[in-house]
Amino acid sequence: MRFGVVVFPGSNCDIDCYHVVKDVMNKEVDYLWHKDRLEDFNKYDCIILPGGFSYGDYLRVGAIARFSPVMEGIIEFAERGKLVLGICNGFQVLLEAGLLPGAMIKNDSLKFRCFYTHIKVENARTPFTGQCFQGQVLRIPIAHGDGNYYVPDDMLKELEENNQIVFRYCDEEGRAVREANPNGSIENIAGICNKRGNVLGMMPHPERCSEEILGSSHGRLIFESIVRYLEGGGSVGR
Amino acid sequence: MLLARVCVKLKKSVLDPQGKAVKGALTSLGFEGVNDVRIGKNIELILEDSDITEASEKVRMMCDKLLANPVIEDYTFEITEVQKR
Amino acid sequence: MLLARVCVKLKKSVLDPQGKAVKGALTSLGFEGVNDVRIGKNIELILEDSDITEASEKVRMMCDKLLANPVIEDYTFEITEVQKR
Amino acid sequence: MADREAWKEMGLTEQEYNEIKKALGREPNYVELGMFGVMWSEHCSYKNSKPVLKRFPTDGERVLQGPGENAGIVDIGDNLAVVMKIESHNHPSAIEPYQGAATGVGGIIRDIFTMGARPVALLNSLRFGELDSPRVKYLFSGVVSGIAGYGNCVGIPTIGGEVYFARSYAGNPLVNAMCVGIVQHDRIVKGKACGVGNSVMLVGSTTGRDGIHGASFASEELSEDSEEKRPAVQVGDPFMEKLLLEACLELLQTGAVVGIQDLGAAGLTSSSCETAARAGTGIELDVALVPRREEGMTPYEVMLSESQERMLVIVERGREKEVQEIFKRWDLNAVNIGRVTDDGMLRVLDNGVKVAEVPALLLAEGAPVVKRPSQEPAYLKEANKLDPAELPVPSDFNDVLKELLASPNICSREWVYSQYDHMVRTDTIVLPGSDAAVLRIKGTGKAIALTADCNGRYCYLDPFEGGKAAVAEAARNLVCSGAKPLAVTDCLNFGNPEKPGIYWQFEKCVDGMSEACRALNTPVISGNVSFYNETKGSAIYPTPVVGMVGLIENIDRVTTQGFKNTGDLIVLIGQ
Ligand SMILES: Nc1ncnc2c1ncn2[C@@H]1O[C@H](COP(=O)(O)OP(=O)(O)O)[C@@H](O)[C@H]1O
Repeated sequence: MRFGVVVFPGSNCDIDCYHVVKDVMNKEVDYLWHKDRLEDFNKYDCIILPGGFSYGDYLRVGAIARFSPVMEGIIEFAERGKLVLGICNGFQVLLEAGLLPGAMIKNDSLKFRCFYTHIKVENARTPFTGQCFQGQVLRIPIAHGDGNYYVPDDMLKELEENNQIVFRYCDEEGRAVREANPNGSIENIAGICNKRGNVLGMMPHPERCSEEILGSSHGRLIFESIVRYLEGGGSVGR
Repeated sequence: MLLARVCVKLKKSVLDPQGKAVKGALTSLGFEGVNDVRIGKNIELILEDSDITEASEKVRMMCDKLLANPVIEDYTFEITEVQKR
Repeated sequence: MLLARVCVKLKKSVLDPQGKAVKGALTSLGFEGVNDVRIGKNIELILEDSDITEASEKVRMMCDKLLANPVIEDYTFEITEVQKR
Repeated sequence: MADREAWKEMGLTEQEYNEIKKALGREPNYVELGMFGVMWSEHCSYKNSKPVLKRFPTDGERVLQGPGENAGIVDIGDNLAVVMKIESHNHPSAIEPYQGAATGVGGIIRDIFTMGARPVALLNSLRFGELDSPRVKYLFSGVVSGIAGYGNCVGIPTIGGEVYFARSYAGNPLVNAMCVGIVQHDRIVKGKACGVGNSVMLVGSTTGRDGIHGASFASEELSEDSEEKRPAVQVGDPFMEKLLLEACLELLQTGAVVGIQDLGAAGLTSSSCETAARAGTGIELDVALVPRREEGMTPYEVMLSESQERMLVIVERGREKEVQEIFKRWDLNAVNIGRVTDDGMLRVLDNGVKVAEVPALLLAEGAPVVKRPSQEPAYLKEANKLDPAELPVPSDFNDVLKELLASPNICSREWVYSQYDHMVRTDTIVLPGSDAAVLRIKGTGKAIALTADCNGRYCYLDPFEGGKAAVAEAARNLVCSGAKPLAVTDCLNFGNPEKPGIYWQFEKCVDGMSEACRALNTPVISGNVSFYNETKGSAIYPTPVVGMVGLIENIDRVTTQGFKNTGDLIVLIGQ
């Protein structure tokens, strides 16, 4: 089992994702340089697009990174049903690349916000959430200035119908109330997957809470889900 | 040389948190009768081209590919001739 | 109703990291002859006013006070009449 | 040839001008005068403060690098060391809070990776007027978002700091930024231009007209016409900084680098003369080779530009290509602009034509030290008349407590630190909100604790005791987190040193801090002085900010604020 962590110019959670995969999950992992074209697909089972400020987040978050040479391969990789996880800026890149529907705009507070939030697992049957139970509340931090997720109404309906909303911001009890929404996201959405379920984008940072010493290890459930899924031969449980 | 001025705006259906904040700030500064504020981007490109029609095609492609995100944004642009600078 | 379109730009001598990044991106996307890119803001205000001269005065004050940062930015604006919307 | 009295325009005194003439044996030309103007300003030369700073204890068994380099270094065992430095960006932030604060953060980060260290944490210490004025609110929110905008983008967690509000800072806010890095002992690099014939390369951003004379600007009081005189505002590009940081750390692995220094205040002038002076060599460079952002720049402008995100790298002759290759991979400029010489001169050419030639040592360290008169200020007696015993006893202590908790100087700082990414790099094991932030050091069982503290009001009422208290408070914050305090970096913010009362405050604060540092065995390993923090003749509270690092040998012994279990004993320690 081998992971890849993409390094865009301006990525800064690349080392954190690498650390969790290697030192916490004890799995093989490589950095994937943005200028390289990804040719040897078969080597990887899951590719992570990490957080950070790719290309300074200039123009629009994720907009420039989406054209990196490495992305062509990643799009193909995703089309083949392999696992792609975008965290924070990685999620934004997936949106710009069209691998996930919708777009990100500025937080409604207009401020960068960094703190622990609660999110509720809305779909525990994806490769990324198999180790969670439906409705489970995870304590997991966010750190972003542009996490206000938007989709037009018709696309939102489609997301709901296809069970593509994977996480919603919620309070400690799991209620997706307005006060628990840290950025103004439509319907409190914190993470979504594609129709097929092999591409996940999420704003909160599981790699920042995968070790007890950091204050929460709920993020580890995401990585454990991936590992179990891959160990099980990579069939989506739905 | 040509100067292309691209205006990128959030679509009407998309809430504009920045515009809302600016509207609030203007009102609290005492400006009355501000009905709506929308904030967009203004991108100026200096192009080495000389043919406006060709350049228009090029700028349209730039917008579609990179400068605007069609899910949330609309764009308009105009192209004028400028002195070399 | 009046529509004021305010263009806020970085002063010429001020570094524009965004513009620089976009220029690089356009070039690596294969667009040739892009000499310079500068990114500014485009602010649209819907005003309840009807007198353009008065409104100009007001918009100028808004720019000076809030919309532009005189230390690093310049602005221009134009005002047109619009249908109530 | 210089215009008559051009030296005045450059902020030099007549005496300084005469010294320059004597040392050179001729009239300096305009470019040379400009270089002396910035290098001999207080900001670069410390001419007003040097003798007093000597009073700090700077040695200790763990000190690997004391003051004098870009940052100080203290050993934490396991072949690892902590590199740290704090610096002010007060004046630029008063003019343009967002960019002023952002470029302050950028500058201090470069000071850390210049030493070969990986920056792992940022802190800041902020002072503003009271929050009832719109201008102060604008400054406060602009500074906080500037710090956030830069640090978050570079990917270094901002894990601590302090904010206070008091009238005296209304026209002159304080923005002190601190950066901490980790380095292996054998990977430490210095800002020295060693080895005659080695290449001098300029890497990173292009050069524009920004911030020309910024250093001299920082050495003056803010006045009504500051807005007019102010240099073109420097805009930070944190994305560029992130690339520069990674490229430089990668470059330093190759061993091709002899010395490296960032271009801060006084840009190319300071970096070239300082690296040469430290090594006892000279540098010859050609400004025509410097990549520019604007057309028609003169040699004077290129030498004095304070464009951000640039570094000067001294490279072993013959290995320039390696440097270029690494920088190309990161899409950055790296150009050869000159070489190290043996004649001790900083020689500036413009397309091969000599436009300036002065001894590097004279420029870097020759500023005549000024001994300022010092006298206890008159306000002290008046201010200390108050006898707390005579204050009326409040009728309702609950009300008083509520009022205290609601005060902007005591209430939660979450509004500030929630805008900073304080978790990136996944080492922050005690988040902001506690006494000190704690960072684990992956691969060891250790952690470091960090804090920045100062109480300007105490220093105003009694500079000696206030200076002591700042050090003691920092140490207490570390100890409460389970750490043993190791070393101090300090940022001394004061008013106009030409006033005897201010100079007295300065001396007393330093004496108090020194005494506390000796008692606690926490030597001062780096620091910064910011004078002329005055508006319309009225000075800020003396504010000597103390940044301190402590070591936690066993990561399981980290302690946090807050009661843990019902039934636990509560003990009050101390007098
Ligand atoms: N400017 C700032 N930047 C980052 N963190 C800050 C800042 N100001 C305060 N903090 C954090 O907020 C918490 C409370 O600060 P403060 O009231 O100064 O604490 P204390 O009185 O215990 O020193 C600390 O964790 C501190 O690091």
